[in-house]
Formats: sequence, structure tokens, C-alpha cells
Amino acid sequence: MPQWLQSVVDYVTKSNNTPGWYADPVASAIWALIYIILIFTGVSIAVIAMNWLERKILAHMQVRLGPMRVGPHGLLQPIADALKLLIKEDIMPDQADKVVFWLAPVTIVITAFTVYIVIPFGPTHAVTDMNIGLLFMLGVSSIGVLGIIMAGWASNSHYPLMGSLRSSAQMVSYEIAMGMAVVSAVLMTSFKGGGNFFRQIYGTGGASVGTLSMIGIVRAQEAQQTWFLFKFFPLGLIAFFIFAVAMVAETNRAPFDLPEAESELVAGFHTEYSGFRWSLFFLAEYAAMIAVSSIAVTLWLGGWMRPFASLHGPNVEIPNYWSGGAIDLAFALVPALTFFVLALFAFIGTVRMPKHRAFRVQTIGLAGFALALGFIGLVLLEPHVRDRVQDIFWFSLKVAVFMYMYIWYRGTFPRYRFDQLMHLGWKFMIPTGIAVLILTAALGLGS
Amino acid sequence: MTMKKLLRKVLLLDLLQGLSLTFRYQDPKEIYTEQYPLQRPEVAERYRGAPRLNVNPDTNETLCIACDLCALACPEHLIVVTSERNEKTRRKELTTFTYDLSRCMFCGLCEDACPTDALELTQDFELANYTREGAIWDRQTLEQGPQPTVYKK
Amino acid sequence: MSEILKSEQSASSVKHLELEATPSPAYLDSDELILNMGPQHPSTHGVLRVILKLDGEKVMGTECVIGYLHRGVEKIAEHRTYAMFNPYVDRMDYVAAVSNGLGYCEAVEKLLNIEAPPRAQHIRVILAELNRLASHMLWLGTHALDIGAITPLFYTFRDREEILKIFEKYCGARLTTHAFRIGGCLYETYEGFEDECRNFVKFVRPKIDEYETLLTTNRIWVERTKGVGYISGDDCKAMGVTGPVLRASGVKWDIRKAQPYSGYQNFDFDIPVGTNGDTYDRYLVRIAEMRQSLRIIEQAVEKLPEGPVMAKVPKVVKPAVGEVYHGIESPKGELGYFIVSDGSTQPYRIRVRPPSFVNLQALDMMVRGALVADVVAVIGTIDIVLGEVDR
Amino acid sequence: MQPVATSWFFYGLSAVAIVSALMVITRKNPVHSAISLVFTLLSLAGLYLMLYAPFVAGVQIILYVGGIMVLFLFVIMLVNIEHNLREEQFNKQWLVATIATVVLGALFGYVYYHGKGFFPAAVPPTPEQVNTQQIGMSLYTAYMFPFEIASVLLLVAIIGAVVMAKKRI
Repeated sequence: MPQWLQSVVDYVTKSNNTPGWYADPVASAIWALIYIILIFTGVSIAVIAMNWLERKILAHMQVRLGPMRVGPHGLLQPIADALKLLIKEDIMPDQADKVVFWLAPVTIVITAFTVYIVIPFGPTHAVTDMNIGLLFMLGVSSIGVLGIIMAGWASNSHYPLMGSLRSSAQMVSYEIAMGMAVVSAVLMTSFKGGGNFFRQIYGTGGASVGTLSMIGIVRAQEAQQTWFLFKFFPLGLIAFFIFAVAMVAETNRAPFDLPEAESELVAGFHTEYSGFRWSLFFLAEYAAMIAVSSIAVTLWLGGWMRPFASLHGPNVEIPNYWSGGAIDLAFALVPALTFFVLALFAFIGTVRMPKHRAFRVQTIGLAGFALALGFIGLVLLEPHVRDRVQDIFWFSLKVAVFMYMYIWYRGTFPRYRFDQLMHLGWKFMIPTGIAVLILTAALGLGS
Repeated sequence: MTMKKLLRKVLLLDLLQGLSLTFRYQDPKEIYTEQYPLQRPEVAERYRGAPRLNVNPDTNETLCIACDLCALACPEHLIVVTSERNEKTRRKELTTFTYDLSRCMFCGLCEDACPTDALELTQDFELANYTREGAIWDRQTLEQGPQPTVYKK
Repeated sequence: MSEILKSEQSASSVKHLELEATPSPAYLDSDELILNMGPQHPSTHGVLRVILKLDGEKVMGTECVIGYLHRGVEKIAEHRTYAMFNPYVDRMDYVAAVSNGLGYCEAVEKLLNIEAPPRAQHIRVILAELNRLASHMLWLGTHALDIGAITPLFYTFRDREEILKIFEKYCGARLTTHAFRIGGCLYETYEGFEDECRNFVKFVRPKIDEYETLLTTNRIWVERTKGVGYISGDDCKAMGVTGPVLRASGVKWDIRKAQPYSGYQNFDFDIPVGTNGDTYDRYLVRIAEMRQSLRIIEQAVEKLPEGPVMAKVPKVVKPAVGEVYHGIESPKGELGYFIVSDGSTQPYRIRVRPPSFVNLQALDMMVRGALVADVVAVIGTIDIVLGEVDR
Repeated sequence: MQPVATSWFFYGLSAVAIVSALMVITRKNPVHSAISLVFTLLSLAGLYLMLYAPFVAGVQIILYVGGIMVLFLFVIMLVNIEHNLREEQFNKQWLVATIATVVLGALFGYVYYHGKGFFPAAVPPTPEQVNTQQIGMSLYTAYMFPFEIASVLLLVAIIGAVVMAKKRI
């Protein structure tokens, strides 16, 4: 058996490996590749699911039904949409800058997906664990703005240009506040508990050190036995709040959707785009939403950890009040239960489907969907799967909460005006961010 | 008062109120949408929809006396009535009656003008048509009502 | 015309737009950007085209190009009898068709020197106030949509639907109602009309509170609307602006009180007046007006007298030679009809004074120096209907 | 830890860097130049990564590509491009430029040839883990003073920019 294959086998059988930390480079590459494919598929599915969920949830908030025709309860609507977009005529304005017009959506999509390289869906579920993971994420996601600017400029049209100008100004004002919030979270990784723990794992000496590694940040929260959201209450909360606002602005979603404000700029930076190219923007927007939510989850909500997780080290396991046999098992069963509940909802939907000839196919389809959900739930009951997939479940659940919030904001709030957004960013969020950073540092002096 | 305002602002109460309202509305009971072809809307009794030329149910003769009042009352002049004098009965008899639905604004003035209740705007509201000519209804269509093509899978 | 327009304020304070006007030095003197907003634009409420002269996002000047929806309604009137023209007025301000019809019918009645019987007048008031509610609801939904809140639109449309149902039951049409005839109402109320009106009032009161929950105190809404699109009461008078826009600027002028028609003097209601003359005040004034309309509906339903709904009107309406102006308070402002009769069955000339058209003139004053986003908000707050602007 | 396919990446990245750098100066359209510059900067970031300097690479991306280039494009977009396109390229200084390039190249060659001692064949790479911390340590201990001077300089630059941009304050 060649060495790399051995490492792959090791990886599957032992669950305590850190991504990207294999002795054999080929094994690392293969595993990275597999994870890239998994994540790409997963994110694409998540985007499709988000598309459907956004329509449904928004519709229900607005006393509407939402899509109902394509598939049971419109479940196949995103696929119908995707097909429509793919076969739609792809128009490029005559006076557009051809190269840049082509490059813009590609840039946005690439950056939106590159970010996922460092997102830890679990202690072992990541493409790689970069030393500068967080920095890398923020950097790459800031390139996405470049794509928006290119799109707006290349369209050679007034509304897109204004959209992209707004976008760049928005980015400049929010990236800083976001950075301040992030730095305060990074600072927290070096505090009590965390430092010793890192010495154990990474073998670094000297004073307690923080980390920029995404996995390291979650490990620090584990080591300190708290989510950073609750650390130095309410400092962590405020930092999280700043990030939560900034991330909405960063992804151009309501109430900060100025670059594409449809009532002012028609469609903003992608006014002139259609068909496949437009769908790339759409894909990238949702991928970016999931990505920044993942940052927020990693930094403040304990990443993949289940609530009240105990401390897992390479060689240590320190249980806390909320862990131990029965409670661990209860938490481990939650993923399967969630799927069963979803399956139940789908089943109720099946039963309540109109008893009409035209709906027979749809009823069968929904029943099939319910069965599939139930089957996934059953698979999740299997102990091996359960142990390996739990982390991903908790991570996805937390991200899903953020996704819901995005939709919720969109359904509730009016849109900020351009100057008010800048005002909020520069005069409120950045000073607050700096203050939180200083206070965090001061409080952390003792540890 | 100002303290209260400040607290409201800091605790984002104004935003949370709105959020809770939209959250509450997610209850499926609140959904207002009608699933149109399945749920037929109940149109009011006085609804002014597709025109109909009434016939006497017993004799199957038209009620229209070709008095042309509806054509005169119509603001859009879209009704054309032609008649012929029946030499036997010495009465005007209706020959053709065209009603151009594409120009109709369903004001109901023709209905009001009709002395014999022959012309009536019914509760039928599905008036879509594939051609412009299809929107011009002749006497037969007006008496029988539109016969929409039924498509089968 | 109305007293208010004869006020001491001359039109001199109104600055006419010159697109070549020099930009104020306080701003970046970059190249000007001429932006054609509309006629196809999601928030110009139809086919209004606004040419914006921008410096960055700041508006240096605007010019409205109208007429994309011109159908020559006033000209059509010259070739229709008085009764035949009645359905056309519904199609001017199509979201407040009842008010249009009311104004027209009353104007012709004034010309004929007849008056609708009291029962008809009460029915007219109920329907007109319901229509005011419907119009304001539609305004609120679309205005909020312009500012980016998409949800109120659906709530207001849901509640407006109840009004339209009453319309449909009463006169057989939902939008372009053709509810009234010269001399009164064609239709007697249907069975359960009073109860439905009462239930509607009960149903809609909490709903208005809901709209307010979403918007009135919401900091984003307040920031987006407070101080935006300011216009002073004097400027309003100079421009001939009427309706909620005028009242929000602190001028207490409502034709329902000042020159009562259709028995409005019999009802007890207040005229909400704003102080700041900005978009937020116009929003508050309209919300308050919705509540006042509910009050009027309640009273009118309680006091609904018995009797005929149609006055004695000759079969062929043939007024004597003369002219008449009659203005009513439509949801958008003073809606006036000026009718010249040459003694024939057809009017010699009808001139409509549409509130939207006149109010739209104030757009430039309101948005100069504001941002593009404010233009959208101000177009929404003026509450224009292009069918009425272009006629 | 042995990086994968080092030389491939190196040559690829350098090729991208050089080609896009050439594009920066040859493109007539300033936006195209700016976008080429983005590619140059990105490939440089890749090269930093290969030198076991992930922090520098990250900073390169977040600051230069994400921040400065966005502002660059922001400004360039507002420039009247048509005017620039009509301008003659390589104005009248091509001779001077060529001489300067040749001299610089000669200088590089000379230094490289005579100073081989400065370029040891193999420097032991710093372990990746402590790289970021090392930078922090150095910045806030040994190089504290230059660091602070640099930040004051930046502050001055910011204020200067504001003063220059605003005609009246």
C-alpha cells in the first residue's frame, strides 16, 4: 500500500486529524480535492435551497404562498429557474467593455467560492487549516467587491455605474468596522485557557498567543468553555453585533442592498446582465452570504461545537456539567431528529395536498421528498455517521439561523440611504468597534 | 421620556417590533393568496363581466328588439346592431349583433340602456383570447357565451 | 379656483429649472451626470420620466417629462354625452376611481342645478372615503416599497382587497367602479352593506396600527423620510399643491371642510396637519387621514337615511349654456372639473384639474440638493398616478 | 512540510506576474491596466505564500487587492476614459526610458554577479506556525519606533488628502 493511500485510510479511520496536516503531500492534495468537490456541491445545493427558502419564507411573511406550481410547494422552482437562466439569451450591451464584462461575474464567483477553503465545518472537515485563515477569508471576500465594480463599470450604463460606486464606498466603510470586530475576537483567542491549550496543541512557547486559524479560533472557544458571543459580556455581543451588521452590508443584502437597490437603481450593478452571467451573480451573492455567516459562526458562535460542548484535546477530554453519556447522546440525536421533523412536515404537506388529478405527480413527489428526508434522518442515527457528521450539522444549523435572519431583515426593513449607511459605518460602527477592541484588550490583560 | 427613547434606540426596540410582526405573520393561517384555478373567486352578483344576449328560454327567441339604444349609449361605440324589417309581422328583427370586447370598458351603460333586459353583463370574467378577432363577439357567441378551447394533456 | 390659490404668495418664490444651472460650489465639481429615470423604471409609479442632473449622487436639477400615458381624456369628453363620459373619469386616477366619479357627477349636477338625494349623498361619502382609504393604502405600500420595505405592500393590498370587495358588491366593478350617475347613485345598497362597512372599519383599525409598527418608529424609515423632500406651506400655495402634501406643510386646507360638498358638513372629523412639510410628515398625515376616513365611514353608515338614491334627472342631460367649476378633496388633493356647456348634450369643453399633475410640479423644489434615493422617496410621497397626470 | 509542485507554481505565478505587469503599462484603457495590476498583486501574494510568509500574502490581498485597488478603480471609473484613449502612448520619453531600463538592468546584473554572498542558496524557511506571531513580536518590540513613525506618516497623509480634496473646510 503506498504511503499516501495509507494516510487516506488513516484519515478515514481516525477522526482527530487536522486538515492539511498530513505527512504525505499527495494525501493532503487528494483530501483537499475531495473536500473541494464536497463543499462546491454542498454550497450549490445550499444556494438552491436558499433560493427556495427565501421565496417561501418571504412569501409567508408577506401573507403570500410563494411558488406553488413547479413541484410540490414549488420545491422544483429553483431548478426551473436555473434552467431558464441557462437557456436564456445572454445579452452583452453593444458598448460594454467586453473583457471586463465577461471577467466580472467570474471574479465574483471565484472569490465567493475560494473563501470556503478555510471554513471549518468540523474539526476535521475543512479543505485546509491555514495559519492565516481568517485574514485569507476577509481578503478574498473583499476581492468580490472588485467584481461588482468591474461589472458596474463594464456595463457602460448609468445605473450599474452608480451601483458599483456605491458598492465600493460601502465596502470601504464596512470592511474597517468588520476588521475591528474580528480583531477583538482574535484577541479573545489568546486569553485564559486558550493560551495553555495552544501550547499543548501547537507547541508554541512564550506568552499566551492568539491565532488566525479558523480551526484554532473554534478550539480556543472550546478551551475557554464559552462562545465568544458571551465572552466579557456584553463586549463579545457588541463585537458580534457590529460584525452582523457589517456582514449584511458586505453581502449587499437588505437593508444595505444599495448597490442593487431595485427601486432606485433598477438592478444596480447587474442591470445589464442576463441569463447565465446574471445567474453567476446570484450564485455568488448567496455563496458569499453563507461564507460570511460561517465567519460569524466560527468567530462568535462556537463554530462546529454543539451547545455546552466539552473540551476535546488531542489527548485530553475534559467533560463539563453539560456533557457526559446521556447528554452527549441526546445532543448527538438532534441531527437525526431534525430531519425526522422536516420529514414529518413534508408528510403533513403530502396529506394536505389537494386531492385533485392534476396534483397526483406533485403529491407523489412530496411524499418521495418526505421519504428522502426520513431516510437521511435514519442514516444519521447510525453511530459512526452520527459521530462524524454531528459537527457539520451544528455548523450548518448555526449558519442556517443567519440565513433566516437575512431573509427576515429583507422582509422587514426599509433600505438605508447611501449617506446614512456611510454615516452608520464611519460614525457609529468604527468607533464602537475600536472601543470594543480596546476594552477587550484591557479586560484581557489579566489573562 | 428621553431615557425611554434612548433605551428604545440602544435596545433596537423599534427594529425588533417590526421583526416580531413579520415573524408572527409567517403563520400559514394568515396566507391570503388564492390558488386561482382551483379556488374559484366568488364574483359579486352585480359584477360586470362578459356580455350576454339573452334569449327567451321558452321560445328560444332573442329578447333583443334591435332598438339600437345600447349602441347609442356605448361610449366606445363598440356595439353594432343590424336589423331587418320583417314584412309579415311588421317588426324590426335582429340580424347581427357584434360586440367588440377588446374595446369594452365594462361600464355597464349598454346594460342600463337596454329596455328589454336583452343585453346583460354577466359574472363570467374569463375573457382571454388568442387573437384580436376572437375578442369581437358575434350574436351567436353572445347568446351562447364564450366556448373556450379546452386543452388536454 | 380655491381661496388658497389666491393667497398673497406670488409664484416668484418658485425657481424654474434650468438644466444648465451652475452647481453649488460646496460639492465636488465633477462632470455632471444626466440620468434618465424612467419612463421604464420600477419606482416612478408608471411612465413618468424624470431627467436628473446629478453631481455624484446629488441631484442638481430635475425635469419631469410627462405625457407617456396621454389618452386625450379631455378631448374625448367633447364627443361624448355627459353620461357617456362618466366611465372615462374613472380611468384618470384609477386608484381613486370613486372620487373621480364623485367629482364629475357633482360638477354636472351643479351645472344642471340639481342635488343628489341625502341617501345617495351618504352612499357617496361612504364609498369616497373607502376609496380614500384604498388609495392611501396603495400609496403606503408602494411608497414603502420605493424606500425598500417590501412587506407593507402586501399587507396594504390585503386590506385594500376588502374595500374592493365592497365596491364589487355595490357596483359590480373593483377598480374602475363607475359607481355614481349624474343625479345620484344607480345602485341601491346591497343587503348587508352597512354591516360589511362596520366590520371593515373594525377590521382595518388594528391593521393601520400594524403598518405603523413596521414603519413609524423604525429608525431606518425615520431617517429615510425625516427632512427629506421639504416644501414650505407658502411654496405649496405658490405651486398650487393641495391635498396631504399641502397639509403636511402646515396649511389646514381641506375642501371637505372649507367648501363642503356631498354633505360632508354633517360629519365630525379632523383635518390632520403636519408641521415640518417633509416626507415623514406627509406619511403621518396620510396615516392620520386613514383613521379620520374610518371615523367618517362609521358616522355615515350610522346615519344612512332612507329614501331614493336618484334625483329627478332628465333622460337626456342637456344643461343650459354656462360653465361650472367644482372641486372635491380627492385622496391626492383638489380634484376639480371645469365644464363649459354650449347647451347641447355634449360638453363644449371639460378641463380637469388633477391633483397629481399639479403636485408633481413641486418635485423639483423638493428634491434639489437631495440624493437619488430621495428622488424615489419624494416621487412616492407626492403620490402621483400617471393616468391622472397625463390624462 | 514539503510544499506540492513548488517549481511549477513558482514559474506559473511569475509568468502571470510579469505578463500582467506588462499589461499594466501597455493597456491604453486605465481600467484594464488596473485590473492587470490586480492580477500582478495576486500572483505576488502567491509568491509570498511560497516563501512561507502567509501573513504578508494575506495582507497583500486584503490591503492591496481588496482595499487599494478598489479605491484605484473607484477613481479611474470616474475619469473620462475616452479622453485617455485618444492620448498618445509612450509619449516622447521612450528613449530615456529605454536607457534607464538598460542601466537598471545592468546594475542588477552587476550586483548579483559580485554579491553572490548575499544570496545564500538555501535559507532555512521559518516554520509556518509562528510566522504571524513573529511579525507581531517584531513590530511591537524591536521595530516599535519605525512602526509608530510609519503610522504617524500615514495619518499625515490622510489629513493631507482630505485637505487637498476639500477646497473649503
